[in-house]
Amino acid sequence: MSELFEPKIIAFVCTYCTYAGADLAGTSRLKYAPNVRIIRLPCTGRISPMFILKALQKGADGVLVSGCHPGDCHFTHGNYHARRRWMVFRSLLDFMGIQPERVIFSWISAAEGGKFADLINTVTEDIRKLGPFDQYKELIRETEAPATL
Amino acid sequence: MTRCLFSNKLENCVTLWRSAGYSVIGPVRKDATSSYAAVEHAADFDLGMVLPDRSIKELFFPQTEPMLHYTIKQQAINTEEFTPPAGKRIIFGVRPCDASGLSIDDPLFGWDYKDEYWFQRRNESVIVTIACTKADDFCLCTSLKLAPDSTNGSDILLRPLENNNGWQVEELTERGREAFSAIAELLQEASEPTAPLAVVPEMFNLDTCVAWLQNPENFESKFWKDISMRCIGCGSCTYLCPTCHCFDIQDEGDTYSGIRRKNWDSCSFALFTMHTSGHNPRSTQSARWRQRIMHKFNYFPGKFSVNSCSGCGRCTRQCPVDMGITETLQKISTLHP
Amino acid sequence: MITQEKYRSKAKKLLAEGSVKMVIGYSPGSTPDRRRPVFIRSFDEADQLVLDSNCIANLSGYLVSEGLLSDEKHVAIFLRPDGIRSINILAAESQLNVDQIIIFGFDTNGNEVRALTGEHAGEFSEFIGSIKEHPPEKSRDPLLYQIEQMNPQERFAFWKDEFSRCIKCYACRQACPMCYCRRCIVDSNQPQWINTSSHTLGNFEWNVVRAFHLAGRCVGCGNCDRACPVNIPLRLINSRMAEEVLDSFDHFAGLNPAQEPVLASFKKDDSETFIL
Amino acid sequence: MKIVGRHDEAPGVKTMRLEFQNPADHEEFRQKYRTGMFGLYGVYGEGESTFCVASPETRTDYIECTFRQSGRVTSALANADIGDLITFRGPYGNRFPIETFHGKNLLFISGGIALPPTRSVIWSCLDQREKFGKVTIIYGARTVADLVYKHELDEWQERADVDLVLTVDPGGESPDWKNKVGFVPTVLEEAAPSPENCIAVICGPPIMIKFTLISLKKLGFDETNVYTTLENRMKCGVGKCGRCNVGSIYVCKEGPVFTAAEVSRMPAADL
Repeated sequence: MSELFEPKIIAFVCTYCTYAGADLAGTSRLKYAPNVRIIRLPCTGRISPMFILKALQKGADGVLVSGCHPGDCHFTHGNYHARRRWMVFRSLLDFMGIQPERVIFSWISAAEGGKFADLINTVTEDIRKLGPFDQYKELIRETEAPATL
Repeated sequence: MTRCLFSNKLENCVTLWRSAGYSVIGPVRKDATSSYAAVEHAADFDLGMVLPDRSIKELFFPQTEPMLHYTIKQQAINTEEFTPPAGKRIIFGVRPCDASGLSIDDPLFGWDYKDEYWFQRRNESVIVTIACTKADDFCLCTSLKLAPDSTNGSDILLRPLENNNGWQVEELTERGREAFSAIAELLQEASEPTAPLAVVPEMFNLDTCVAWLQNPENFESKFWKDISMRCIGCGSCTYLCPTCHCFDIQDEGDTYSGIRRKNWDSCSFALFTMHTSGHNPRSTQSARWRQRIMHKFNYFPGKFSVNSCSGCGRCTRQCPVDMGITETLQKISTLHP
Repeated sequence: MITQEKYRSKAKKLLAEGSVKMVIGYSPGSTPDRRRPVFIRSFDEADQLVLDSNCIANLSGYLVSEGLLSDEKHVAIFLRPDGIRSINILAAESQLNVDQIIIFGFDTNGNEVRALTGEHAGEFSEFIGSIKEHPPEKSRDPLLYQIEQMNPQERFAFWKDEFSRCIKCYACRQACPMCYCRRCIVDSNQPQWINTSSHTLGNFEWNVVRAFHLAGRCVGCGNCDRACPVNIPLRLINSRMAEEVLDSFDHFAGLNPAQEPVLASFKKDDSETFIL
Repeated sequence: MKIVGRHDEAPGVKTMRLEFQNPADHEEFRQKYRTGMFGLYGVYGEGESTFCVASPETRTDYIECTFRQSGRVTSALANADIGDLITFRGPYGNRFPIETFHGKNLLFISGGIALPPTRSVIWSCLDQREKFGKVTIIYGARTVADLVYKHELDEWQERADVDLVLTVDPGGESPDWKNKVGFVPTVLEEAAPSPENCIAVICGPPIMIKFTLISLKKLGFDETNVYTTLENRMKCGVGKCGRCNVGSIYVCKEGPVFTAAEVSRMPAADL
């Protein structure tokens, strides 16, 4: 039996809500899967689909995008714009054959440390079940450039 | 009586060549396009088409290829240069224009610094050309002083037989002779007549055009603006052209390891010549189209004594706005020199 | 023929009286069934104009060529309904001023060509609205259904195969009236978001990015699809995205010159079923 | 190559001193390098960038290069520290035929970030000062801050055997600016150096070269005594990739140094 597959997941989070939520999870000593690398951004509105593609290009097995609940955006409506963008981008990825389970979107507020820990655990388990993103990694191998995450 | 290769022996040829260590490549139609690609069986060849959509250039000068790999550890940089995979290959069913395209680019890749990638592949490839019996509205080899049975760049020329059941074999080079000695047992002496060659009308008088292009006064002619007004500046004419050879060098990787690649590039792109300062020597599409024409029919021959166009017509055939070398030179040939 | 004559004489009239500086239309191409874009600047050239069912290309991209409209003079242009939608989007994105554009609208049905009523972009809004409500039958590509039937792995394999032959000539981008950026994302290298090399990954990334940038903006004119020298079915991706914005946000690109771009606007009650 | 020194010249402009790591490469460079040649400086993962070797042919223990940080490669170079390794390919291209300048007066005209190639020639000549006649340097930049090699400018200003004229574009002067204000061609015409037995070397942005050539003509300079460098965008450096073409000339092979006579035969609009 081969070793348990440990997925590499990149999380793009907004600094005001989800990052603070992650902080809360940490200070509350909640345990969650160590597979996620968090990248903090000012707002979900700043999270360009380019980021998601770049994460995949560098060998991520899954990408998590998370920010403030609707109505809570520090910049009033950054997350509303992001929501539309994700809707379209998600269906584009789906149409291209990238399972929607690999690119996950969520709202997590600064108070939701527990939700953050749970979500990370669920997402990690889901992607573990899906297995490594071999089809994409095959493309990366062809380029002969390294995928270093 | 001449030596002939009959179509029904082609499968045996492919088998023999493959067992003699050649990989066999030929015109293949796959999905919605056609190109020169590796085959395992003669049945995979599509020898009926006028010309594959993609030119033979990519077998010698791929659209992207590694130049070197690098790894960086602390204070040491290690690089490993890429060498193209070695291996003899036979490219069967090449069109004379594509073969000529290769010989046109030889001096460019060979002057001063010798491009090993190009020449290694050239030396390991046997070009088996089939003379054309079919042409379409876009073919213009005759206008370039070439012909449907030109031998430039070919190692073997095959002339189709009248009954469309085989070809007369004309060995042109030692490399070709060697490749065909592997299938000597399959060749037969026969006296069947060859099929008439394709009729390719001459679209313009090349000498008139060249004279016009060489006149420095015409460099700033209004003609260039008018002709290129509808050019949208995509690179498809240059990318499908068997002789266009511009490239770009790009790094992919990070601070620890990665690869340096050589990619096709095109003089049609605005960024091709853009300086760091923002100054662009060829800042308009008309300047870029002028460069392409001038380069092919004035500058390149000035340097290497051969026009950088083999008359395949791909530039016009696939142009999204129906431009191309034919139209431009046709119009030039009607202007006063 | 009647439509062609009608527009020829209209072009002559407008050019002669100086109310437009140029007419962008079609002229005969290098083969009988090809048409090439032509720029008519004086009335005696107007007889070069042809109009028939072979006039397919969406010419609206020429309107945003550098400097063409900056003198505030008027330009007339032959446009199909999708071309009119394109200039509506360009106007909505502040790329041009529709008042400067005289539309020679036409549509084809088989070999038949008919003129569309109207001259300015705004006058076609109702007509375009009717296309939204009643899309022409059989307009959905059968391949779309096939792709939707596939599982993700098969879909990925399908696109990988298609994109593996992309040569990154950027004909899709250059032919597209919506791709007017002075510097395309793929030409920006600080940071280099997507690979410029034409290996399958680079091709995949390029096509995904372009499709995303066209989501909610593509009118399905097919310029990219026809321009692709290696015949990648780009229309499928773009029309899938158009369906997505229509289903999710009831957005039909290019309804009128004042329409808000779909990804630059939002509603508080947009669907978010996919968000955890 | 190892970076052994680096300092800021002007906003965004840096000079780096590089030393060879491999003695064989160094020897080859010593043999080949003549002033006017250029190299491709690179950082793996980012790419290569072309600029001249700013150090003179009389000082080949090291290479100095000066560049403006603007793109992907130059940013990576600018971020490199002393002790870091970068790559160098070259020297490529042709040279200024300095030995034919012996016994003649020299006029150097330069603008902005184009002083580095001129400086290579200037030092090559000043290091064997006795072989040349009068040396005049006219150097202009957009603003006082944009002048590069400020310490060397001071040195030249103090030398009795060098005539240095500094200028900045109108509006670019600082309150304590004591030198000239005006565009290089104008300042050149004011200075009116004699074309008699004089070689002129011009480096600058294309627009400056264009107008300076006109001014030189006015002053009576013969086109064959005027040298300039055309530094086009380059990638391969070996006459293949096609982007440095001006007419049938591959600037990377047959240039970058040309006489004004040669330049006048090139299709002007492509410069």
